[in-house]
Amino acid sequence: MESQGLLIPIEHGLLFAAALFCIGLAGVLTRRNLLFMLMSLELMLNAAAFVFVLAGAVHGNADGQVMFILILTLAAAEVALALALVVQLYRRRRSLDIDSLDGMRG
Amino acid sequence: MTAWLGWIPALPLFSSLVLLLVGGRLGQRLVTLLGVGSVLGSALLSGLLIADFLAEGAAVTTRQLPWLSSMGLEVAFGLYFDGLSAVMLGVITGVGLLIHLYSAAYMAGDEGYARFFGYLNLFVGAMLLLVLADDFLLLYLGWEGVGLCSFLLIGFWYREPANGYAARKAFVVTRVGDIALAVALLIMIQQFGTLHIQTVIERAQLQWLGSDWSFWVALLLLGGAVGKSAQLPLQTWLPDAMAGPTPVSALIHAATMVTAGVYLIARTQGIFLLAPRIMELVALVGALTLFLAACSALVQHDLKRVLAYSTISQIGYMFFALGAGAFSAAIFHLMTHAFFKALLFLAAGQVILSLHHEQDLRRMGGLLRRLPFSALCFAIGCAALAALPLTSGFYSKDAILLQAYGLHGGSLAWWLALAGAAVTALYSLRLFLKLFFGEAVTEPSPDMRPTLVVPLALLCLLALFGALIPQPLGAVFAPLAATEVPAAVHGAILIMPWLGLVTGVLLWRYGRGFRQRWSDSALARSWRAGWGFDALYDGLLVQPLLLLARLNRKDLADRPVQFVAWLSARGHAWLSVTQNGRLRRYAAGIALGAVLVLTVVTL
Amino acid sequence: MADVGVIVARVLSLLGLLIVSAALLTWLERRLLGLWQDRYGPNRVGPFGILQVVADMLKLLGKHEFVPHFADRPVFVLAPAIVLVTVLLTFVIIPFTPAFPLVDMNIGLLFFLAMTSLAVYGILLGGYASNNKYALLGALRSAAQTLSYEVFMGLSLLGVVLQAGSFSLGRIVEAQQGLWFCVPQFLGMLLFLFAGIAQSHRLPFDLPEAEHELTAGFHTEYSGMKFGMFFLAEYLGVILVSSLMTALFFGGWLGPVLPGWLWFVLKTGVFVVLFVLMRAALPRPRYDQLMRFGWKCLLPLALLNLIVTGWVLL
Amino acid sequence: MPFLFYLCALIALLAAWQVIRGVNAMHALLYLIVVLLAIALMFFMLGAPFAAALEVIIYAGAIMVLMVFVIMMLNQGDSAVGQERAWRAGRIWRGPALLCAVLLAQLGYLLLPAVVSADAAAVDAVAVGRALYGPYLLLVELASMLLLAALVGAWHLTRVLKHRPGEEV
Repeated sequence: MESQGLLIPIEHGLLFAAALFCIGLAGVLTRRNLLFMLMSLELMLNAAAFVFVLAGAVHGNADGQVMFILILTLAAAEVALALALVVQLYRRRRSLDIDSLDGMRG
Repeated sequence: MTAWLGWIPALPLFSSLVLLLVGGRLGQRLVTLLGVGSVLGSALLSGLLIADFLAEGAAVTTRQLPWLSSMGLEVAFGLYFDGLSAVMLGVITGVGLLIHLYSAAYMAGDEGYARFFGYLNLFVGAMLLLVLADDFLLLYLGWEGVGLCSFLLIGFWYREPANGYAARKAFVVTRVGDIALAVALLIMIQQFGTLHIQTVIERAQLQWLGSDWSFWVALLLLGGAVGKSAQLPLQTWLPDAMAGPTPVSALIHAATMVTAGVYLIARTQGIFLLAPRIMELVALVGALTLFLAACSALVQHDLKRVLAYSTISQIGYMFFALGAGAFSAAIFHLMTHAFFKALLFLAAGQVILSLHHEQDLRRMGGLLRRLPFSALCFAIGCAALAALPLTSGFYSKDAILLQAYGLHGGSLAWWLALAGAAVTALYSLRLFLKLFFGEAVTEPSPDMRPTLVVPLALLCLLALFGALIPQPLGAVFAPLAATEVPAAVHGAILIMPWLGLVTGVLLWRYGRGFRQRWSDSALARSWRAGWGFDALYDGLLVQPLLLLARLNRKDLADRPVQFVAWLSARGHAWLSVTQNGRLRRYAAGIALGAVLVLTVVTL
Repeated sequence: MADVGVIVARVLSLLGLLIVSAALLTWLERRLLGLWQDRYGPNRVGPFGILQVVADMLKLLGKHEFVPHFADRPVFVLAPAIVLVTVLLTFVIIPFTPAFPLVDMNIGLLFFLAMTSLAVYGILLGGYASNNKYALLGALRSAAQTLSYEVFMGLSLLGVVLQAGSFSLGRIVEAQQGLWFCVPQFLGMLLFLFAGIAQSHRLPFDLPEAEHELTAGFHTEYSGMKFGMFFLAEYLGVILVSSLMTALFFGGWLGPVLPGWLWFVLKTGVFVVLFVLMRAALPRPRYDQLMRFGWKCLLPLALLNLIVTGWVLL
Repeated sequence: MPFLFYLCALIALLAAWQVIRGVNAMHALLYLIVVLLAIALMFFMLGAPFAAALEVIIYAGAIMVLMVFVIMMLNQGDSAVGQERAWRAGRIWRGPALLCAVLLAQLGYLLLPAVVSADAAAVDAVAVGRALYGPYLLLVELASMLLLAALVGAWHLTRVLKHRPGEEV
C-alpha cells in the first residue's frame, strides 16, 4: 500500500464507522426478533472493529489489528452463547420475540 | 514421651476440623473412623503418658510457642502435665472414647452424623486443651470452646425451637460465669503481668497474703466455676441441656464441661487457700446445691432430668469437698462420678431408644424382663450413685464426708451433705423402681447392638471397680493431716444411704396414696421446677430486659437509620420500574446515556 | 494501463484452461472408474469417448432451467454461483510456475482459507433455498462438516507456513528447494489431504450429498446449468486441492530437466488420479463417525503437528 | 483505490440498512455477510490484510455460518416473515430512529474535525503475530478464557433439560 499516507482522510473512515454503528443501534432498538437483534449487534461490533483497524492503519502499527482479533473473539463467544439462547428460547416459546421474555422471577 | 503431649488435644481438634469442613461428603464409615479414631488415639497417648507419669512422677511443661505479645503481656501456647491433669486426661479421653463408641451406634443414620462427630471431637479437644493448659488464656480458650460446643450440641437438632432455646439458655447462663472468670484473668494481668498458671499462683502466695485481692479473685474464679459446673445460683441451664442427643448429655455430665469448674478450683487452689472465707462459701454453695438438686431429682418426671439434677447434686459434693479442703477427695469423686454418670446416661439412652424416644418416667415401668441388660447397667449405676458399699461411688463419697468432717467438723454444710446422701439414695431407688418395676406402659423394642453393649459393659466395670484406679495427686495437693473421726460419724455416713433405700422401699410398697398426694403438693411442684429458680430469674432478669427492649424499640436514635432504610426501599421501588425485563429498553437507556454524555462533551 | 490487456489475457486463459481440465476430469474419472471396476466407461463419442464431455454439456445447456415455486428464488439462483466463483477465485493464487500465479498475494494461504469458508455458503444457501427437507439436511451436514474440517485444515497448513515463514504460495514453493515439505510435514500433509477431501465433498466424505440417504443432498432441486455449476465446482475443487497439495507439500514447479509447468501438471495429475482412486475404493463412513474422526482424532493431531513444528523451529 | 473504498463503504451501509429492516432472517443474514465482505475489503485497502483475511475466514466463514446454521435448524418458515412484517409496521421505530440520528449527528460533529497525522503503512501478519505474542500476550490468555467461558456456557445452555413442571418443553 501507499506508505506516504492513508488511502482516505481519516474522518471519512470514522464517519463510516459511526454511521454503521448507528444503523446497528437502530436495529437493536427496533427489532423484536432476537436473531435480528443479534445481527444488529454484529453490525455495531464491526463498526467498533473498523475503528480499531483504522486507528492501527493510521499509526502504522499492529495494535489495531490485535484489538480487532480480540473483538473477533468476543463476537465468536457472544454469538455462540446468544445462539444457544436463541435455540432454547425457540424450544420453549416457539417464537423469538424478545419482548415475551420480560417476566422475571427471583 | 512428653513430645507427644501436644498431640492429645491436637488429634480431636484436627479431626473436628476435617469433619466440619468436608464431613458431609465423607461416608458414614469414614466419619466414624475419623471421629472415634482420633479420640482413640488421644486415649492411647494419654494412657502411655499417664503410665509414664506414674513411673517417673514429675510434672512436665512442653515447649512454649509464642502466641501473643502485647504491652508487657506475653502469652504462649504451652501445655502442663501433672497429676491433676493426668486424672482429668484419663477421665476425658477414657470416658470420652466410650461415649464416642456408643454415639457411633446411637447416632447412626442421623442426617447430621458428620456434624455431630465434628462437634463431639471439638468438645473433647477443647476440654483437653482446658485441662492441659499451662496458661490462663489457653485455659480460657478451652473454657470458651467447651461452652461453644455445649451450645452447638444441645441445639444439635436445631429444627426444634425448644432445643434452640435450651442451647441459648445454656450459652447465656454459662456466659455469666465466663465473664467473672474473664474479670479474674484481667485482675491477674493487672497484678502480675502474666497469665502463666504456676507463676500466678506462686506470686499470689507471695504478694496477696492478707490482701483483699485474693478474696476478690477467688470469688470471681468461683463465679466462673459455678457457671460452668451448674452450681447455685447458675444451675438452671443444665436440666434444659437435656435437649441434646443423649450421648451429648453423657459427655457434658461425665467427661467434659461440668467438671471444668471443679478442675478450675482444684487447679487454682493456691489462690483459694489464701481466702478462707471463699473456701467456706464454696463449701456452702456445694452443700446447698447438692441438697436442693437432690430434692429436685426426687420429683422429676423426665428420666434425663432426674439424671441432670443428680449431676448437679454430685458436682455439689465435689464443690463441698473443694470448699472443705478435701481436694483429692473431690477429684476422686469427679472420676468415679464420671464413670457411673456416663453409665447411667448411656443406659438411659439405650432405654429411651428402645422406647421410641419416650423420656417420661410415668410412661415407663416393668422393663426388668424386657431390657435385662439395661436393668443391670442401671442397677450398677444407681448403686454407685447411691454410694452403696463396694461400688466406686461409695469410696469417693465416703472419702468426701470423712475428710470434710475431719477438716471442719459438723458445720451446717456437712449436715446438708450428709442428709443429701440419704436423698441421693432415695431418688436413685425411685428411678430404678420406676423404670424396671411396676406396670408396663410402653412396649420396648429390644435393640442391643454390640457397639452399644461394649461401652456399657466397660462402664459397668469402671463404675464398680473404678475406685481402685490410682490417683497420682500427691504432688498437687498438700496431704491432709490425719484426724480422728468419731465412730458415730462414720457410722452415720455408712447408714445414710441405707436409710434412704429403706424409706424408698417402704414408700414403694405401702405408700401409694401418700406418693400420689405428695406428687401433687405445692412443695413437690416447686422442687420439680428446680425450686423456682427459673421463674425467679425470669421475673427478675429476663422480663425486665424484654420490657426494656420493647420500650427501646421505637427509639429516637433509630429514626435516622430507619429513614435510610425507608429511603433505600423507596429508591428500590422507584428504580425497579426500569428493570422491566425489556431488553430493548435497556439498550435504549444505554444509547440515551451515550447521547447525553456526548451532548455534555459537545457543548 | 498497458498491463490491463496482459492481465485480462492471463485471466481468460486460466479460466479456459480450468474449465477444460475440469470437463476433461469428468471424463477421466469415468474412464478410470471403469478401468478399476472392470468395465468400459464412456467410449462411444469421439476417440476414447473424449467427446462425451461435450455431449453432456450440450445436454445440460439444453435442459429446462427449472426453479421450484416453493424455492427462495434469489438465494436459489445465487447459491451455485457462489460455489463456482469461490473455487475459481482461489485459483488466482496457485503458482503454476514462478511467473504464473495470477496474483502472488502475501496472504495467499489465508485467501485460500477465506474462499473455502465462503464456499460453504453456496451449499448452505442452496440447501436452504430449495425448501426441501433432503436438501436442508444435506446442507446442514455440509455446514457442520465443512466448519469442523476447516478448523484443522487451517491448523495443518500452519506447519508449512512456519517452515516457509510466509503465507505466500510462491515463497512456500521456493522454500522447498532442498526438501519437499511432504517429508518434514508428513503429518500435516495427511491432515490436509483429509481436510481437502472433506472440503471438496468427495468420497469417502461426501455425506452432504450421500445419494442413498438424501437423494442428492443439497442440490436435489437443481437442474440444468445450475446443477452444472455445482458439478463443475466439485471437479474444480478436486483440481484445486490437488494443485495445493503439489504447491504446499510436493515442491510445486520444482523438478529436474522438465519445464516447471509440466512438473506442476504432472504432480497435480497424480493427486487427481488418487482422488478418483479413493472414490473407487473407499466406503462412506456414517455422519457421526465422520464428525468424531474430525474432532477427536484429526484436530489433536493437527495441534500436535503444530506444536512439534514450532518446537523444532524454535 | 479511494473510489473503491468509498464504494465499499456505500455498499456496506446500504447492506446494513437492509439488515435491520429485512423481514426474512436468511436474507438479512446474507446482507450482513455482504457488509462483512465489504468491511474486509476496506481492511485490505487500509493496509491490514491479516485483519481482512480473518474477517472473512472467521467472521464471515465461521460465525455467520453458525447463524445460518441456527436459522436453518429453527426453520421458522413463512409465518415468521409475516410476524416480522407486522412487528416492523408499528410506530415503534420512530423513537429509536430519532435517538440514532441524534447520536450520529453528534458523532459526526465530533469526528469530522479530527486531524491526525497519518503515517500509514501496511501491517502484515508477521507484525500482528509479534504484537500478539509480545506485548499483548495477556490479551491472548484473556481471549482464550473468554472462549472457554463461551464454550462452557453454550454447552450448558443447550443441554437437553429434564422436564420441569410449569415449563413448556
